[in-house]
Amino acid sequence: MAKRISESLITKIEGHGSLHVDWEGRKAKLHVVEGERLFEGILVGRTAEEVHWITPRICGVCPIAHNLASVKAVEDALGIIPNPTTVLLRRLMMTGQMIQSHVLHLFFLALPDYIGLDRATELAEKDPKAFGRALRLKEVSDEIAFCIAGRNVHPTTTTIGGFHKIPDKSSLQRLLRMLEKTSPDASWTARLFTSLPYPELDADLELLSLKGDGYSIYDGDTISSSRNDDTSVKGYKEAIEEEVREYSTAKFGSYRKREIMVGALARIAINGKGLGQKARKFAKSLDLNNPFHNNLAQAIEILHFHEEAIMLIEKLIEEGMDGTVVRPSINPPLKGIGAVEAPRGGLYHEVHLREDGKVTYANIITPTVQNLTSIEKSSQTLLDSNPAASKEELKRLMEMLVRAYDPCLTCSVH
Amino acid sequence: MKNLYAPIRARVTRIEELSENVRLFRFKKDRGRFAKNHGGLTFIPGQFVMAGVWGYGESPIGILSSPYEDSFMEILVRKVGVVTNALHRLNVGDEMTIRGPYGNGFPISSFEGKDVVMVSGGCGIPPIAALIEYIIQKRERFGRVYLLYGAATPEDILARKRLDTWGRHINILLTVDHPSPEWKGHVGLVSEMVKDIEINPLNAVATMCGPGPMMTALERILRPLGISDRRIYVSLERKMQCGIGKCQHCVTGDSYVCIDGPVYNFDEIDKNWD
Amino acid sequence: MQREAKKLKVGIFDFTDCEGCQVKLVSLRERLLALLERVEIVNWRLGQEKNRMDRFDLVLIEGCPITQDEIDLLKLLRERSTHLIGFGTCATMGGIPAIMDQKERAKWYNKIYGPQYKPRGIDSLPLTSYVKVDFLIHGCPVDENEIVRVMEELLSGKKPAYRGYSVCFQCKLAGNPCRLINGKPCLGPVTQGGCGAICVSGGSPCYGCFGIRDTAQIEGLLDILKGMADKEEIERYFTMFLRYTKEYNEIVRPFMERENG
Amino acid sequence: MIKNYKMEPVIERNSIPSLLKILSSDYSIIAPQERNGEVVFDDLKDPECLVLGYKVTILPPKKYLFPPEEILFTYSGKGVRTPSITSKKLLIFGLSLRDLEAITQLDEIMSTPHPDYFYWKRRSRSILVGVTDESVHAPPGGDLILERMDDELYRAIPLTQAGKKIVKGRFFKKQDILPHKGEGNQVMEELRKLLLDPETLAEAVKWSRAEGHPVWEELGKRCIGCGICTYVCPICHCFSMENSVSLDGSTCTRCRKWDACTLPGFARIAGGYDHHPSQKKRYYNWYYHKFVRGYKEYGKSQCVACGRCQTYCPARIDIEKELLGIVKDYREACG
Ligand SMILES: Cc1cc2nc3c(=O)[nH]c(=O)nc-3n(C[C@H](O)[C@H](O)[C@H](O)COP(=O)(O)OP(=O)(O)OC[C@H]3O[C@@H](n4cnc5c(N)ncnc54)[C@H](O)[C@@H]3O)c2cc1C
Ligand code: SF4
Ligand code: SF4
Ligand code: SF4
Repeated sequence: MAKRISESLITKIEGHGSLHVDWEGRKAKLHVVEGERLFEGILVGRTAEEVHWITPRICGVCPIAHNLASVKAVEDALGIIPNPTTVLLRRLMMTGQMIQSHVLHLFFLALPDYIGLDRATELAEKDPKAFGRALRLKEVSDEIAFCIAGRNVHPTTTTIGGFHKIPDKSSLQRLLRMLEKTSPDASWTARLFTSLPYPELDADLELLSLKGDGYSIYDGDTISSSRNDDTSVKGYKEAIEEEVREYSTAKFGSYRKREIMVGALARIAINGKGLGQKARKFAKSLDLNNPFHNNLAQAIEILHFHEEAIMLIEKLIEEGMDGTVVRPSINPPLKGIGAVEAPRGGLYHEVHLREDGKVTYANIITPTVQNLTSIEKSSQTLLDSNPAASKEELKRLMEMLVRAYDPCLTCSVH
Repeated sequence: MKNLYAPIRARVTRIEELSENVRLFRFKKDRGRFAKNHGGLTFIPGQFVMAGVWGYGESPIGILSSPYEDSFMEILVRKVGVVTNALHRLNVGDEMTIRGPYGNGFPISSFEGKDVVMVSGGCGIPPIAALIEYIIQKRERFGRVYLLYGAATPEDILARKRLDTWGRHINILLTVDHPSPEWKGHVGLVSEMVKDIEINPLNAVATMCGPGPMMTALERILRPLGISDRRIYVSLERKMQCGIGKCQHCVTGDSYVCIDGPVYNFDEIDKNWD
Repeated sequence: MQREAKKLKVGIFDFTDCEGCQVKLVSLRERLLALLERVEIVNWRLGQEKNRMDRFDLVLIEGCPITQDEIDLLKLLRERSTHLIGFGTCATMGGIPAIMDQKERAKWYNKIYGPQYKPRGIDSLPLTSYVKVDFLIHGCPVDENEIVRVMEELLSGKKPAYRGYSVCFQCKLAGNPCRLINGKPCLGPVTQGGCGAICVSGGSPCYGCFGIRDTAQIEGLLDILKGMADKEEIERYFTMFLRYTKEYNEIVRPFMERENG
Repeated sequence: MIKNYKMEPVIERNSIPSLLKILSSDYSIIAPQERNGEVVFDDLKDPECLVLGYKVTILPPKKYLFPPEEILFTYSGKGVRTPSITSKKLLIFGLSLRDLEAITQLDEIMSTPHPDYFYWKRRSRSILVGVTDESVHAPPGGDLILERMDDELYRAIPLTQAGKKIVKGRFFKKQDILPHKGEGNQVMEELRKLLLDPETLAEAVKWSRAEGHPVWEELGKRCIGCGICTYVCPICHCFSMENSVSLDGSTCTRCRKWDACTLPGFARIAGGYDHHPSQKKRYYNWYYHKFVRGYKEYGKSQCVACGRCQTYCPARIDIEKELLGIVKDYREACG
């Protein structure tokens, strides 16, 4: 009979789930017990303008990603091509989103495992300087979100075709000064996470990420696999399948029927050439078959997006900003797909609209759904490759492994 | 110019628990005595202080102690909200805050030479108590003086000891709604005691304080005595934030309860639209 | 000044929701550390490994109790806590999940998960549908300054107070053009202030996530909204966050029915 | 015919930004500017952004003298501390004549019955410069008024020493000017006329209530009690106190915050009894204060017909129209 390794929910991950291991048969299963909110149903009947208001509430850790995926889907449906300022500002929002989410995961959820603490706030006493750096990074990423998106959680300024309100030059300059101050903290983070003792694991990963020009997280149009098996975003629904399992309220995703891992590690594997100068140096130490290295990949991304934010702001200031909101085109297709790389990987929103702008259909595939299958598989590999380890030790390792994927179960059950 | 919103520090020197929700606090100034600004009095009976606790705010509270006393003041506080709860958590020796005294108080000099009827119930005792202390000091200048005091039960009668002392100088008529087995006094409404009062209505003043709808009480208790509305004084209760006539919370029609009141004669109250 | 000598025992729990309010808690940063000097967090699944379930002086609950497990845990927490506080609009009013009512659920389970699926979720209702709640910190998400204000009040032994003013106060301070005057719906006038009018300042409408304020003049607002929006749109505004409020059921719905009839 | 020429100090429109730039070394300059399509008073970082000839700003300049929120004192174990107000002196530029008049009224209100420490700390460190298209007959207050003569030229009317000092600066020259006939700003002209007879206004408002005039029932229904009219009014000045103990328990603060008498809790006392239990009562109280008590206390209505409460009321209540109606009915009824 299956016996739970953790009596209770896995701590320090977003959302509710537990690992169930059948010790005799040596099989691992991930039970997701998050309640269903049925967002795809909630959206039907709402207006196009309400979609990107509602979907960020799928996840408070990556609301900007959901917000922009929705905006993009609706714009696609309405035949809108936003202006260059809008795109730069949205990319800037996304850098804030990435740093926000990664800082939360790395310092508050993951790090305690590696330095023998129960909770991140203990670090405040043990190493106030280090903790101060983490807080500063949190602050600067929150500030990017406040400044561009209107709020650090759940944006208020974005709209279909552009922004309700764009920041003025002086607030961008303020952001720039803040980012210049936190640059050393971002580098320090990459160094710190390079030095951590990650457990060895060869999980033979297939990595999947959106791909476009450079290190694209906002406008990649190809779903690209490390096994050289690419799909256009348009075909996301055929390529990424979702399977319902009786023990989980989250569906389990796969790519062309194979387990894949998405997220920071995958992005670096696929888009690594586009990393910023400083970040690139750290990428060499990544083991692309070890899911534990997703932590390090996130740390490298903090540094990368830090550099990118500075670049984007300089560009915005230099080129000047155009706040026009682009109107829908005549005879739009009324069906659209919006894909972005959320902190945890590819996020797909699809929306169908009626003539009057009401939603008739919505489909959302989140990164964690895609990762769940891989989490189970890697857990299995961990079990299989450590026959001698005690249950206690295995339990600890498996929880660390789950955390390394940075699963967002709230996202996965939307 | 002074920051009139900053209170002074005072120290609690005595606390008496009068009932479950009512406590008497005696406090003194952190330094020095209370100034005798009002012709030898530290305040005019009927005036109030803004009493408070740092960080919790302040509330208008009538002064109970004798206006001749300058080393301490006493207030009676019923626990109803933020500030009054905070006051109730204080212990002897703790610090509290004081501003004031504020308000007009009773027109005490016009009371001289007259009979005085004071009606009070429950928590309405503080301003009346100060008035009684004042009258007792100059007892010979007043005619007949009555205190009609009604409470729900004998336990609800506040300041019993004080009542005994006062009883040596003025007439006190007590009544309760719900007597205990030991209670030997009057049972029933305050209005039923009016028949025991002997005054000259043409040369008398009355003061009223306490719970219940003012008008009905007035109709039942004082109208039968025949005292003119202009010589019936009532202390009004209104929300207050500043206590010095700026914040606008306590206004009633044309007047500010914190400076023009809290004591009004009934004629004035009648004219006010709310 | 009064100060509790012993640290308050606090539990932070999350039911079904987006966890954005807990993210806001972390966004307090230095102020979170200051708070931790005064309280002991004995249970916080998102924040720590070691968690206890004995007794709580204070429990903050984020999210909507959608599953039976959550409803049971809620009842248990009520028994074990002195103060139980709803944290965020999902907990206080049902929030975004409450857009979908129980009837609709069956249909969507079928569409999204297929006919074989055995749902866990029962209904998305606010905490108050199941237990007595001592205070509601509204907001989707909650606001950092409001968290601090309520914590300050609790730590100093006050009963936390709701804001008596409307969103319009901070909306005017922010210098926003008024949506209603420009013919765009807004629930700001009937909504409790304290959020900084952050949505209107960003250009979005206010859907009232901070809860309906005390004695709000809802009919007056409905009269204004009638002039700029049809019934369906008004309905959509009020059901974004407020479907399970007393005011929605007792004032808005009857008003709309009257308008129809 | 003898023309009435007069040598007076003038300044050109084009020189105003430079004047402000120079003054900014001594003062923090506050001036009307555009934000999101509305004109608001704000720190003037770039003098070129100055907006003149605007109709009305959302918040009146009172926010600089009587801020929406301000700390009255803090207390730590060591003692009480009143915050010191010693920032750079303020120069509020571009005030309309009506806003100047409102500040003159606030000056009086904030002196009675005692001077308000915080208001006066700020007020005595500020200089008020009005700019107007109307012709100035009796200056309503302020230190200096610039009256527009034509598109290019403003006549300077210094009213105080501080105003005179500014006019001595190099951007002003003396010139013969024709007395100009101002256009008036056309905001609430009818209410303006009513305000000339505050006694009748007071009587009419009082009468309307006593006679159960239907206007109060109607306004009580329409008013949504959002409080906006009082926040945007340049004379409204109700406030409440907020007390807090800091998170770490070390400091207590009392803060005063704008309140609005049209909000429900305004006259509610502990235990829940409400002295203004309906929106009708609360709304009437607002008029009562402005037109009845205001007149009784200061001999004038607490309104300068700036038009804000009408412009920014989401329920579109128009104080001018309502008062005209009340006064008309009063005159008909009471001859
Ligand atoms: C002139 C006068 C004399 C009074 N004398 C006494 C007395 O001797 N003993 C006594 O127990 N009570 C007295 N009261 C009533 C007392 O002021 C209120 O019970 C008290 O303010 C409630 O404050 P709270 O903070 O506990 O309540 P909350 O409901 O938390 O009120 C918050 C604040 O609102 C204001 N407020 C609320 N209720 C009242 C009220 N009824 N009157 C004025 N302001 C209010 C106060 O500023 C108070 O601090 C008197 C009131 C007035 C006006
Ligand atoms: S936009 Fe909304 S919140 Fe702002 S003033 Fe208008 S009604 Fe109030
Ligand atoms: S503006 Fe409205 S919806 Fe936005 S945070 Fe405030 S109350 Fe909530
Ligand atoms: S018009 Fe309205 S806002 Fe302006 S002064 Fe008069 S009452 Fe105040």
